Amino acid sequence: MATVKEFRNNVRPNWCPGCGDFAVQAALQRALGNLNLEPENVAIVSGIGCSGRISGYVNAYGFHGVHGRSLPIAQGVKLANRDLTVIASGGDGDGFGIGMGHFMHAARRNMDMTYIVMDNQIYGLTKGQHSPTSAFGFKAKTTPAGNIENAISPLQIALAAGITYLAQGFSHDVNQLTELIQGGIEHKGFSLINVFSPCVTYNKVNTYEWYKQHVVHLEDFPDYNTADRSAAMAKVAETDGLCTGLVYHDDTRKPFDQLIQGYKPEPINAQNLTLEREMFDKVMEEFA
Amino acid sequence: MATVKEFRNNVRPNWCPGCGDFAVQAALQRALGNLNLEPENVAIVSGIGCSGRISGYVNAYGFHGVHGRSLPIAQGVKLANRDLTVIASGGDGDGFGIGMGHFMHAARRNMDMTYIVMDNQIYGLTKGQHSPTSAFGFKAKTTPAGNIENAISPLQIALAAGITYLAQGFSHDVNQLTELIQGGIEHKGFSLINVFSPCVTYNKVNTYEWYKQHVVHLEDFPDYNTADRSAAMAKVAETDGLCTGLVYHDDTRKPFDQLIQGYKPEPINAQNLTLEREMFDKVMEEFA
Amino acid sequence: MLQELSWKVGGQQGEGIDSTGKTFATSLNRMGYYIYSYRHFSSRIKGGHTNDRVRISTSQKGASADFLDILLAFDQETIDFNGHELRSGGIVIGDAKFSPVLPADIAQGVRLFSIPFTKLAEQSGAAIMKNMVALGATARVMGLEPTFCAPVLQSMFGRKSQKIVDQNLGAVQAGYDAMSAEGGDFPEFQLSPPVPDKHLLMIGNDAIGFGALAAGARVMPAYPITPASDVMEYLIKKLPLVGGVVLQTEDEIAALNMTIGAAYAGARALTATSGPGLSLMMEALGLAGMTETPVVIVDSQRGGPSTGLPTKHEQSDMFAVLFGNHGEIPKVVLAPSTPEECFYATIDAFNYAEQYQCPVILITDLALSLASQSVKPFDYDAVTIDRGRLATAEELAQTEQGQMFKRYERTQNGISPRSFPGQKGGIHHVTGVEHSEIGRPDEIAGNHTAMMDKRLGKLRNIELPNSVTYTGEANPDVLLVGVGSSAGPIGEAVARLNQEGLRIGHAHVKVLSPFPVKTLQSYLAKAKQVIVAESNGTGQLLQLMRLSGLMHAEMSSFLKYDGTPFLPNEIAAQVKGSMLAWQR
Amino acid sequence: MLQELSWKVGGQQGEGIDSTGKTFATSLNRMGYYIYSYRHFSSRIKGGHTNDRVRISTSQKGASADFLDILLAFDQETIDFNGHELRSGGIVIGDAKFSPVLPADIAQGVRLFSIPFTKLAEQSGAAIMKNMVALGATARVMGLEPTFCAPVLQSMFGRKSQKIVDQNLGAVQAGYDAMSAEGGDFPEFQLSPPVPDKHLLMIGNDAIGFGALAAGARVMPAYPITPASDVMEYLIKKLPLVGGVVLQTEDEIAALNMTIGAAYAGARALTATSGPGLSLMMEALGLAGMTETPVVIVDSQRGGPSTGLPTKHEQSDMFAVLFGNHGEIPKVVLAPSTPEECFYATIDAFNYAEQYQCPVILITDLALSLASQSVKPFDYDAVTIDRGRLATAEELAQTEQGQMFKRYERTQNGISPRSFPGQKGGIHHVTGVEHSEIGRPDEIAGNHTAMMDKRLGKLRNIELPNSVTYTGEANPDVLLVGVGSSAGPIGEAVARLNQEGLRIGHAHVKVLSPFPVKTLQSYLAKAKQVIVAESNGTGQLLQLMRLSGLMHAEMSSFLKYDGTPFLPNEIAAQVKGSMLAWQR
Ligand SMILES: Cc1ncc(C[n+]2csc(CCOP(=O)(O)OP(=O)(O)O)c2C)c(N)n1
Ligand SMILES: Cc1ncc(C[n+]2csc(CCOP(=O)(O)OP(=O)(O)O)c2C)c(N)n1
Ligand code: SF4
Ligand code: SF4
Ligand SMILES: [Mg+2]
Ligand SMILES: [Mg+2]
Repeated sequence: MATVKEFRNNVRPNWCPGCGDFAVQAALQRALGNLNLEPENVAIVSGIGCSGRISGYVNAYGFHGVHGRSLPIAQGVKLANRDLTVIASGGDGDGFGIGMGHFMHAARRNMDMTYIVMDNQIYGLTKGQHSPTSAFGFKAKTTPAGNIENAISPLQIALAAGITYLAQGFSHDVNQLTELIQGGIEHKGFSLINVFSPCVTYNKVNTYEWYKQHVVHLEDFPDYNTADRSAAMAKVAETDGLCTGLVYHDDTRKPFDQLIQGYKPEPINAQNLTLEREMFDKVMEEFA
Repeated sequence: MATVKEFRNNVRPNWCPGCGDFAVQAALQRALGNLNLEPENVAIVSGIGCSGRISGYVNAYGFHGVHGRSLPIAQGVKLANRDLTVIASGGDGDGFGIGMGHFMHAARRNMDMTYIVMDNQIYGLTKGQHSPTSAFGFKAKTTPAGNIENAISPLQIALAAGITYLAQGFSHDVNQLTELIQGGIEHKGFSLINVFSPCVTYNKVNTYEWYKQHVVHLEDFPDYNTADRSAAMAKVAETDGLCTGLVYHDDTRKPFDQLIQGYKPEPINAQNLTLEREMFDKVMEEFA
Repeated sequence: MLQELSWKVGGQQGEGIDSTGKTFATSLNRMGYYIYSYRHFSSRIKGGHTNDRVRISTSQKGASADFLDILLAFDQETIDFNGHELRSGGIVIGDAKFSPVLPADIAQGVRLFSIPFTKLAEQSGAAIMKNMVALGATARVMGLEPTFCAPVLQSMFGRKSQKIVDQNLGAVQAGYDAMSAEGGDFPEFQLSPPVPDKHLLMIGNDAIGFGALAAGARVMPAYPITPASDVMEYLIKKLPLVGGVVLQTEDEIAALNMTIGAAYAGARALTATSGPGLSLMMEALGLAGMTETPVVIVDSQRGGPSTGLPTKHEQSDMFAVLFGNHGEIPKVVLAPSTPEECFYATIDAFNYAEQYQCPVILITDLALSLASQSVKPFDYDAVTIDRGRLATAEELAQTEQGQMFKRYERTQNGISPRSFPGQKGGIHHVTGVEHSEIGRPDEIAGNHTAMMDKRLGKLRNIELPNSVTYTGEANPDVLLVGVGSSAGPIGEAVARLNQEGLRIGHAHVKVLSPFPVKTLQSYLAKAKQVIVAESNGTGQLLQLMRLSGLMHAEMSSFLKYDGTPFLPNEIAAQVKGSMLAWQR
Repeated sequence: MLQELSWKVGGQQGEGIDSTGKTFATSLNRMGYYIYSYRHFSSRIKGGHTNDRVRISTSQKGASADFLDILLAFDQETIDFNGHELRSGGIVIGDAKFSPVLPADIAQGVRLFSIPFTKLAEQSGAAIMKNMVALGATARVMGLEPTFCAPVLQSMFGRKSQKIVDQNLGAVQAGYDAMSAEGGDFPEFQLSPPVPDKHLLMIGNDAIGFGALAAGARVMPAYPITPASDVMEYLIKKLPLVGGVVLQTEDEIAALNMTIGAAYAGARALTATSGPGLSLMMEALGLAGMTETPVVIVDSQRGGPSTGLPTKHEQSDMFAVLFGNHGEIPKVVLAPSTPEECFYATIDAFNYAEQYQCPVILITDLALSLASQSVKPFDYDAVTIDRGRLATAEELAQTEQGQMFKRYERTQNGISPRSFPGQKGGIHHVTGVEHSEIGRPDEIAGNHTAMMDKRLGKLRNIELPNSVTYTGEANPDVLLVGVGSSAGPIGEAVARLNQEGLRIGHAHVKVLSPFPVKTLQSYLAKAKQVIVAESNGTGQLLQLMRLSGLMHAEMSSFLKYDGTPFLPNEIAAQVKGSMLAWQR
């Protein structure tokens, strides 16, 4: 059985020292190890950004796609081989900026996969422009006078899109993050783990310290019911999106991949591709 | 002063007889007339779909763009000339399918414009495929065994995106619809009016009758507070999105166009474009 | 007796014009006639003129006829719009309901018959059966039995209720009788009996769908768009039968990226689109090229630019397909010209995609995608599946613990072994960034050059089989060059001209990339004059020839871009005209 | 005394290499020297080798030098990576901290100096000032005053605090002194005094931003991407000063569509992107063409395909720019080759966009966009704003009540009057669907042909002024053809070769569409041999020439696609080699 070690490779991440993404990588590797998955049965699809490099840093099948499109690629992978554990990941710009449409649709489509967003409220790789999660008033390269757009709340939009597993982590707490990712992978359906993953180079506002001061832990609310969608909505609004832990979980819905008409338990990529002569003739006859 | 008449032109819409979009057109024309706007000061930008044809049926500046992009175009128009009344419109596929990302970002950006979606829960112009608002189980050309994706709730995602004016109408009730559109235009910021606009040709489930039976009127809840976002969220969830009327209204936030750094009251397109020699020299000197 | 006859039915969209044409064409196809049927329609659902033009022939034809023999009209607009297409001596049969009249610009000797389609239909049970009445009238004119369409009606409505079948047949009979009552026979409209030969009737898009099924395609993410949607709509009925899936995505960007994901993970996957969707796919197309992922993209061309003329014919996306993505990738672009070729080219497409590990685009045009044509039954034994260079179990087993698989190994021919997620020993990285043999980003100058050469080299100096077909004179005075659906009208014009004693050749390009330079060169070298006929405004095929170094002192474009396909006599006239001009 | 000197500083990304190079280059530019400075960097934020190569010269140069004279190294990697570029007799100055050594492959006579950059910096106040120490050492070698960079440091830090300025100057002095302590002078590194001439130092992207400001641009929706982001980042500082706005959109699709909306509504609007964004803009590009909306798009090319080499030089998007959108539209594509040309071409771009009412793409490459170069001050009086054919007040007043304005009137030259929302009498419809003169959808066959001719005709048979620049021999044995930033290295090679007595010409293409066929033809006709030099793997410029009918019996490609721009001696060597090959 594989352990966390098997998910490590020999590549030294090219993230800046202190970047929050290191912790995300570690948590993902731990989660995969804890679940006793084999590296060859895991596919990690990522977008473009500092965060997007993660697919190259875990020993597993990795696909570093184009900016904002990790989810469509990941869904294609899952369609072709539903035996795989499919992880999609990338940054806040990648996922909630250019990739926003795909995210909303992936959430409602509910394929069985896990999406990890490294949310640093900035565009890191392109050197510090504001992102869709940058707060109103935030100063970045592209908002020298302060951001005049309102930030997207990843948790709110995920709930509104009908997500079935929603969690939020923080790079400072790898243990919690590992658990949340693990839960997402175990969940049969689409899961989002949004991670506060500070960009130490370009975001001088939303630092580790800042998050530590602002974040509340959902575990601190013993009455909080993660199966109650309205409660989740309310809690997210109440905490201004700054809560970590499992936000919502609906395990009553079947994932897309099991609802497909003509669903066969064997994955598509394992099928014999030859069309039987009998069927060929039958289909052809329909045109006569 | 212009009245509804000035907003009519001599084009016979090519919608199918009975299509819900006729009522939307009528309501829009009435709203524009009621507001005493001049046709030349109104720009209607639309997407592609049966619904998208609306920009050609109202006597005003009309821009029929490409599929799913009415909002970016409309925002460009507003940026260039903030004196215009800008209306964007299109179908559910146009706005919440291919255009989803733009919608979410336009809502949070909060430019002063009005977006009208003719939601028939189907792709009309391409002859009856399911749309993002088609219900789970709905049978369409592309879902012969029933839709296995969960429908998008336009109201929920709009609220989650931070919209400042949200309403829902129904083609059967032109008076209410007129009022809602009028309210949207008067609102200083981004407004969405989602309209149940039945496709009589391809959607045999969500018919006028069906909506009549399922829709509840928010006016019937005298305690309903349209300024309370959580209440709106709850009401939308409670009515399964099938409520009409004004859902939410926040008039405390300034629209994007007024927050722009260096904002001048005169619209951009009216400015003298010549760069003064003095400024030219100063800017050039920065490179010395 | 005629060897062919040309018939058209017209009316308002939503009135059942399509199904009238389809019933008519299918019935005659089953009798053994060859059909070519082309629909005129517009971008609205109900209302607006539509028509279906059906050519019935005793031999295979790939184009509409130059003239009409019979026009069935459900409204006056149909006569006004289409009357000028009637040959002298042709006939119009109109619904008495609208009191049809012949317009001034009609050919000599055209006769008008006013038959109460609607009234007779009502008497037969329902007004919507007016189409059947009209078919009955047609049968009478052509000397067909009034039951000629019975088998088709039986299969259409039989499962619903026998009563409907009978009512429809009654309506056909009523039309037949009414036409009889007009008196006289119509010997000039009698068709020779068909050669008893079985053929299928299908549109190019059906053939592509069927081809994909036969090729083992299993995943099709796509977004609806005219005129490509049929491929998706066909496969959504078929793929579930073999455990596959069609997914309607949120847009075309998702469609191609999802196709890439599925192909990467080992499925044969395709998507289909038209101009606007193609434009949106450019970034993902580059990704497929860079990551060497074998995807198949069907691009069915319609009128452009932008939304353009969504329901009209054009061939103006060839350059976009060939050159639209930023940066340089190898790609195969197949351009079949008949439904039959669509079927086999689709199978080739999947094989080439996996053999060359690159995107394959199957480009069609609206006429090819949507015209109904009689085709020979397909050959089951000709269907082969070649998945290309897959990593063997032994190779995978050789990968050492902690090492990555060389998915992008630089081999002699540039083609590297593929492994799929799920395979032990096959782990590698994939990225749109320039990368090393194991797929890791690698920006070193030498690596980029080497990898560019590896990828581009896969298709360099290669000519795929059957890249050009040639007919007509071997050393022609005029060589016609075409692509796509124009094979029909050009072929017919060339045959006719050669029969007239002119020396004309016809080279039809079936592969746009890798472009068959050598073969075309050999044909060009033998021709005195070259005319490149295409349906666009800038002469893309001719430009492509020039770009590839193909020159000819007397080479010109014959362009048509009014939204309709070439007719054989338009081609013939152009050839004659330019021969004159040239001889002068 | 030298007429030029080539210097490089290298280290890890994030260590301040950029600012070292910038301080150095700006200081020398202010002294009157001409600078060409090119950065090597990679797609990561901190770590990874980076360097800045600065050429200082007494006359204007548009390329990096063939060899290095001085290499400043902050780590051993810098020496290992770049050492081979040093000419014999060159010197390396390394930080003593890492105990620098010379590698084996170094040129003869290269000397190494180990100076304690970090230690001296710490003594001066902070380790980050090691760059200043290094600059001081450089000054000593080149015979510059240790205060040579004082004015620049003053403007950089002066507003923050005088103490920082003084500390930095102290560090420079310390480096200077340490180098002095090594003993001896360096007469072979002394530069001739500069011609006292004022020039600006800027990158191409700055010039584009400034050009847009001067041209009256007011709206810029854009999405960040290397190497185009600077244009947006520049204008975000400037446009608010004139009442304009830069908006960072959610993606490139929104960016161009928003640009279209703003241009339609009367603003001068632009966006800027690079390959991946360009691919995403194809659909909107077609819309701009179809709706005749004057937008300006800056495309700064980087290494492709796909994400490719985001920080490396390439010229592989020309075909995508020219042919990437589906369907056929007119477009102007300007290809400046220096920052100066970037400035004026940007102004032209806005004028052409409104004169021809079509999208204008300003295409640059990474070297042009990002290399810092000394340029002549721009001429205020050369800036003109021509908004093209706008509807006059009288014309608008003539529109009758209830009538629409003929925005797409079919005129002789295809250019129609524009009206803007807000103008009474100007109401019309705009659509990407084929349309009538008032902009209503119109599918009639004849209309499409006429409207295609109207649009495409606007640029047919037109050659824009200064589409090609020519230097060198008028009847050359070898004609070099290039595009974009290669004007520098090609020009230099040609000048050198002509001085050697060879007969070489240089035609540089400045407009890719409408392509200057006639002018190029005239140059081709006079040349014995033609070499088209470009930075891509397939020879797009050469293909474009062939496609346009430009043929030459001895025409070949010289391609470089390793991510770095041409050096003058590479061009010269290629020319000599092919002259030999040809003469054989
Ligand atoms: C189509 C396209 N547009 C733009 C870019 C440039 N780009 C690369 S990463 C990035 C944004 C990165 O931000 P985010 O997704 O938040 O990731 P981070 O670097 O912060 O982890 C952008 C705009 C691109 N690669 N592709
Ligand atoms: C990029 C692109 N993809 C696909 C299409 C084809 N298309 C036209 S309208 C439409 C969907 C229409 O549905 P909706 O937006 O709900 O409008 P409706 O017709 O129902 O009013 C599609 C897919 C297109 N025009 N452009
Ligand atoms: S720039 Fe920011 S996000 Fe990118 S690696 Fe550095 S710290 Fe991380
Ligand atoms: S198809 Fe449906 S949406 Fe389109 S016009 Fe007809 S009724 Fe309206
Ligand atoms: Mg980020
Ligand atoms: Mg719809």
